[in-house]
Amino acid sequence: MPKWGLSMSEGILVDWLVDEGTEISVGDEIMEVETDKIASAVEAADAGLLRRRVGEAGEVYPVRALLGVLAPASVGDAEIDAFIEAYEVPEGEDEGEAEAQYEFADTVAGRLRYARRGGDGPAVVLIHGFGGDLDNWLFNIDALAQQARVYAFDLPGHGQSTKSLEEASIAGLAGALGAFLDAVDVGSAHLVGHSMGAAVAASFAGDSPGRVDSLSLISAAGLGEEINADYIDGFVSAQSRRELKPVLLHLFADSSLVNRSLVDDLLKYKRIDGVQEALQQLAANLFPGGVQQTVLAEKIAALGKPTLVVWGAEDQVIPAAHAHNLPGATVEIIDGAGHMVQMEQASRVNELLLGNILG
Amino acid sequence: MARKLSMKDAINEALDQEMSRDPTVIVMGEDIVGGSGSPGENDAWGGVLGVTKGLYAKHGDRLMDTPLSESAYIGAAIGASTCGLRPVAELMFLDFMGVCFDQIFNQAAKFRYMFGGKAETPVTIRAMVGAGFRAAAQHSQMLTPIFTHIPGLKVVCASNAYDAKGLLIQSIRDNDPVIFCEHKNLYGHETDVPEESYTIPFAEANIVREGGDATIVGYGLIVHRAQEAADTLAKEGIDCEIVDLRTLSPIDIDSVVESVENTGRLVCVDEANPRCSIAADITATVSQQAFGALKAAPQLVTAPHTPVPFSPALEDIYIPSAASIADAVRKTMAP
Amino acid sequence: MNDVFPLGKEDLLKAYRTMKTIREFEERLHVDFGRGDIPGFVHLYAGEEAAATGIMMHLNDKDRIASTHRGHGHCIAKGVDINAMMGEIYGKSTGACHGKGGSMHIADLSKGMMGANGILGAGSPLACGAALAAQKLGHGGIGMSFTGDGASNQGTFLESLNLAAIWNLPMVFVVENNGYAESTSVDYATAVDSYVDRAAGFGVPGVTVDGTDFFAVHEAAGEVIRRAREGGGPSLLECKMIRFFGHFEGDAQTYRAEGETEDNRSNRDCLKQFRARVTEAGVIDAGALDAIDGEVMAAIDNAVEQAIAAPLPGAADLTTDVYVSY
Amino acid sequence: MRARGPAVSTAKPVVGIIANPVSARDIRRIVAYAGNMQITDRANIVLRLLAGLGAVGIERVLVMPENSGIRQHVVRGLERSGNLGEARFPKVEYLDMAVTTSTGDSVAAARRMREAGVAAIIVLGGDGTHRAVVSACGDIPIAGVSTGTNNAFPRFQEPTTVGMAVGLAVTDPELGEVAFRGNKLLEVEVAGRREIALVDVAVVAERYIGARALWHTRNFQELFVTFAEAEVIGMSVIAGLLDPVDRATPEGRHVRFDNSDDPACRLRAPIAPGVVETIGIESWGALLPDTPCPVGPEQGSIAFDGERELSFSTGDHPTVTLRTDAFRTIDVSACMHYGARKRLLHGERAEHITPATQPEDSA
Repeated sequence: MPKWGLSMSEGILVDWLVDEGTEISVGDEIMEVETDKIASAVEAADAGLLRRRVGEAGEVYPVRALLGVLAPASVGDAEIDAFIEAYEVPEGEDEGEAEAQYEFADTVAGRLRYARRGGDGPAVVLIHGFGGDLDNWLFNIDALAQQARVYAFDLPGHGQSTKSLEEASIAGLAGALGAFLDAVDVGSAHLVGHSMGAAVAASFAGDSPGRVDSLSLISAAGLGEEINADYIDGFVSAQSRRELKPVLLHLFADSSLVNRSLVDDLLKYKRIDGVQEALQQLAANLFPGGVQQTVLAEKIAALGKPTLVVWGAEDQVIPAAHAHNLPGATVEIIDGAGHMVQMEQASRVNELLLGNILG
Repeated sequence: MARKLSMKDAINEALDQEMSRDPTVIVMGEDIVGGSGSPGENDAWGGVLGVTKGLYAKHGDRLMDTPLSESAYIGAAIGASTCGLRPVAELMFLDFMGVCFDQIFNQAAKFRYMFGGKAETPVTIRAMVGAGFRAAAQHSQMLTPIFTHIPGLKVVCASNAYDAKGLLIQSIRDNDPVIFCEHKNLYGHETDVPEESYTIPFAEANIVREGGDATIVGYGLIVHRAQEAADTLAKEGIDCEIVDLRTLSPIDIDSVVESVENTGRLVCVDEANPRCSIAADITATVSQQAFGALKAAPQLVTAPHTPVPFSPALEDIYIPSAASIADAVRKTMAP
Repeated sequence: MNDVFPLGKEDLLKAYRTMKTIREFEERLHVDFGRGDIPGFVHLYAGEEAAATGIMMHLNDKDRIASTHRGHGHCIAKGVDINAMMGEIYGKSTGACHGKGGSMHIADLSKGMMGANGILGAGSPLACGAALAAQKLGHGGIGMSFTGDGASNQGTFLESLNLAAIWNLPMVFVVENNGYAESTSVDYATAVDSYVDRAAGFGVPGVTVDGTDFFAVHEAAGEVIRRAREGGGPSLLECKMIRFFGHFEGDAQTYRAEGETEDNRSNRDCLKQFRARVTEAGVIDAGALDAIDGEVMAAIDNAVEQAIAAPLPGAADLTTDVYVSY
Repeated sequence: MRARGPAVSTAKPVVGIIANPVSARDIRRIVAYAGNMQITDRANIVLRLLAGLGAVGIERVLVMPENSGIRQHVVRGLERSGNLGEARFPKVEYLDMAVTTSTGDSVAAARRMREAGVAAIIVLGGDGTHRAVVSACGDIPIAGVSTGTNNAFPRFQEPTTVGMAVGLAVTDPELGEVAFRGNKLLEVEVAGRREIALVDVAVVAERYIGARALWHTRNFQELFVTFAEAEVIGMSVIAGLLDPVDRATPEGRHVRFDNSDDPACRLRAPIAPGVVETIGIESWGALLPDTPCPVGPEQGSIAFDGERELSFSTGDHPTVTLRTDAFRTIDVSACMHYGARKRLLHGERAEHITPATQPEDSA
């Protein structure tokens, strides 16, 4: 059972997508798994022959539980039975991890929550979008951490960071990004931004090019003027599950991903004192009347930094066409994904990100 | 930042944060400080079960121990609420309403209407409800239906710490009189609770479990019993949806109807006595609004029409059990 | 202020106008109710004007009073608009409460009138709440509750005396003792008919005054109110009153002694006494008082005409103003 | 024990009791922490008086009715005593009169008791109540039990003793001479109206009566007293502290006040319970009997025994006259000592006892 994100401790094996005896290659979707946060297909991390489906559909399994066995045809059934018999769910660092799941940094922009993963390798900072938080990266952070030192943080007004905004603008949030880098003592980093977070990354790069090693812009704001006003207004004004759920459907290509706990978590966030004000200020300043106020395409192009642009082909919030407004960037439009492409097509996105980061 | 908190501590935190945020919030009740005027420790109790413990140290005389004189101090809280304060009055056990009910249902509930919309009565009355505490007939009742019957009152009953904090803050900020019911057997129950202040709007039921076969509706302690029942039933292939009402007046009947339109089966669970209970009320309303969607007769699981008994042997069977809820669901599934 | 009276000429005229307005308001209701023009039932304050007026002369809009079922006099003395009152009593949408309260529930919080009350004794805890708010907010106001000799047997009244005493609330308990709890005599219904004694039992000082003597009430009330305002704590003011009419309109009053009402009207009429005092002392001439009489009568006539002409509430009003939000 | 008094008496003397329920209820409760003799205490005092009267053979007592609770409590007490088979109380009858709950009740009761031929009236109240009774009781002797606020006139004595003393005084024909004392009073005439005071008459500038009780010395003009003791409370103590005069001496005192900023003399006096005021004094002197003394100010109001009662204006010209031997009171102490000497309270066998020392016997 894979571990998606910091809070995942168990998951339901919804169903197998492959039969025993199938030859599997890396990236194949082999099973459907659902957590209290999200449901998604599990892609094979290794290639091989699926000899045994241990996990049963509909059952709940702890993270790292044995769900299936890959082995060459040469290995005998008895051996496999023995392996299954002997398998114990690794204790893992779960307890220790539970402590270390989130940290807080007191910065000039206020108290910011962040997660830090991985040891050596280049510094990577993940910046979520409007109304999001660092859990938007739950399918990415661990994968990137394999080869980099990854930071994901909540922007002011978001997640569990301070809810007060010094300045409700892209530049203001870019300032907070700088403050965060100072606080965690990161001189320069590879910036990965999603949606509004991409504009924040770009704006920061424009102001402090020296602190940015590369830019990865996902479903980015700041590359054109259009943005789905219905989504923004709907997200800001929604007061109940009934109002919020249809709005969130704009985020994914696969609407089944918008489950109850996703909606509930966002409602809980929106109901914290100060959040409503913060979102209203940002929406009013950044996208009044459904028009993006900060378009940075030229500015970014001028920087000449290694720049990756990733988009979900079915993005209903910011048109994928904006991907082409950035000359000189590597552009990847991914089918079967919407605005939250980094969640819907995680492994593909992770692959592209590592490509841009490691050069 | 979210962390595990018991319902008791969540309520304490809600009071603390609202008192810090709004100087007009005062808290009064019997022993809510504890030891006032006594030779020993002040803040000795912090409420009979320690819910308000420690607040006196932070907010001083904005917490007031009252004499055992419910009519006087509940009435005073109500009067003060029409004069610029936002009092939170603790009526230790809701059972004690008998000695101050006039102030609640003839005064607080009616001011706005009687005075042609000129009065606002932002008072919150906190009280413990529910059985299972071995507290016998006069300290264990679930009297919520008596209050939901009264126009002008709002009635809240949280099933967990997160809801308790958000609903209590909402109650204190609300400009109508609110009866905030705390199930004493849930005080120790822990959930993730944000450190920040937050509110949960009234009339929004919480779908604590989604399912397509049957809808179980309840509030307070019962919600946990329903979850046990749903787990059992899931193994039998029966997929239950559980609706936690959270607020009983106003009540989110739409969520219940929506759910029943989806499942076609309704089981209403209520720790109150059966006659004119919340369960009976919901059954009637759903039968009226979604009769066509019903695949089976709605089932009610309530306490019997008796006072709450003392003997643990009796009290344990007085409260609707997970088993009885599961049986009721099975009944609706029977062909 | 002059050396003859504790009040200046203007205040004396104001006091007379208030008492006269209450009297004529009630006398007019007595007639119109008898004619069947007014729905429900009304409890008239006629005969007791000196108490409400002598007390309320010392209050301002920050001071909150909780009244009784016999509240018209308190409303008028506290400054509630008589047109709005009359409209309310007639059940019209122009009423003080848009016709939803009626005679027994007239309120005007902007004037510090927390409401007449149909539940006897219920006002005492509410007024303690007003006093508590004044104490906590420090705005110098006071809370005042009115109870009759009957309602002063309610637990709420006694519990409130205790609460006001232990919290040293800026509170005044006014007991309007007119000798009858509805039809039952104080002598029968009250074990120890001294409300000063009751207050003393809680360590609350009390004073008994002749409630038909404006000057007696005014002086005693001024002192208890000053004390409450300045942190001197709660007091009780017992006014021995005369009720000209029955408990409610239509009450045959057979429980009264032979000629009691006639004697009250001719010998213990607070308005007559007031008029005699100020004119004999030569401070105010009868002409000025007669002029006020005329103006008051005109104002009452106007109030009734307005009330009769005013629209009734519509069906849509039935369900409004139950909650601030729901 | 059988008292001897009644044995020698052929007549069946009747005693009246006037218990004022509204004394000690004025504004001095509020401003001066004045005492608050509760209704139940007053009723118990009446019952103790009755016990004392009954013990010396009084069989019938007339009582003033009121509807402030004393009567209810007394009647309950008598009934309970009867149920317990006790025979300690005389027969109690309430006067048939209208109750107005004002001092008028005390006046009316005193008049009716005189008409009914009572031998004595026992008064419960303060100076004000005694004044009301004296204004109407004529030559009927009175005995006072203090339950008021300003009690310069009545002293507090155990009611049981007062009852016994009065009982003896009215049943033993020889006792009259030692028992009864003559008293001074002040007569005020203003515009043809006559009012009396037992202790003091105070003239103040303001002309409204208000809450009646005098509780501040603003606008004090003049004071007349029948007697002035230094240790009492009320107006008369002012004279008492300047130049005392006892109850027997046939003269009173007259004090003129000075409200200016620098009066001839300043005096600190306890004019009401808890109220000690500094008062400016212009002059003082003796007030001689039967000599009308004009009041100084042109207009103002007059307080009798501490209560503002009437106001006067230009042309009224009030005068104050001291009268001696104006009404009779019963000397409780003298009665009891007489009773002791005469062994009125001794049992049958007392005669045969020869005490170590014979009591002095003048009679």
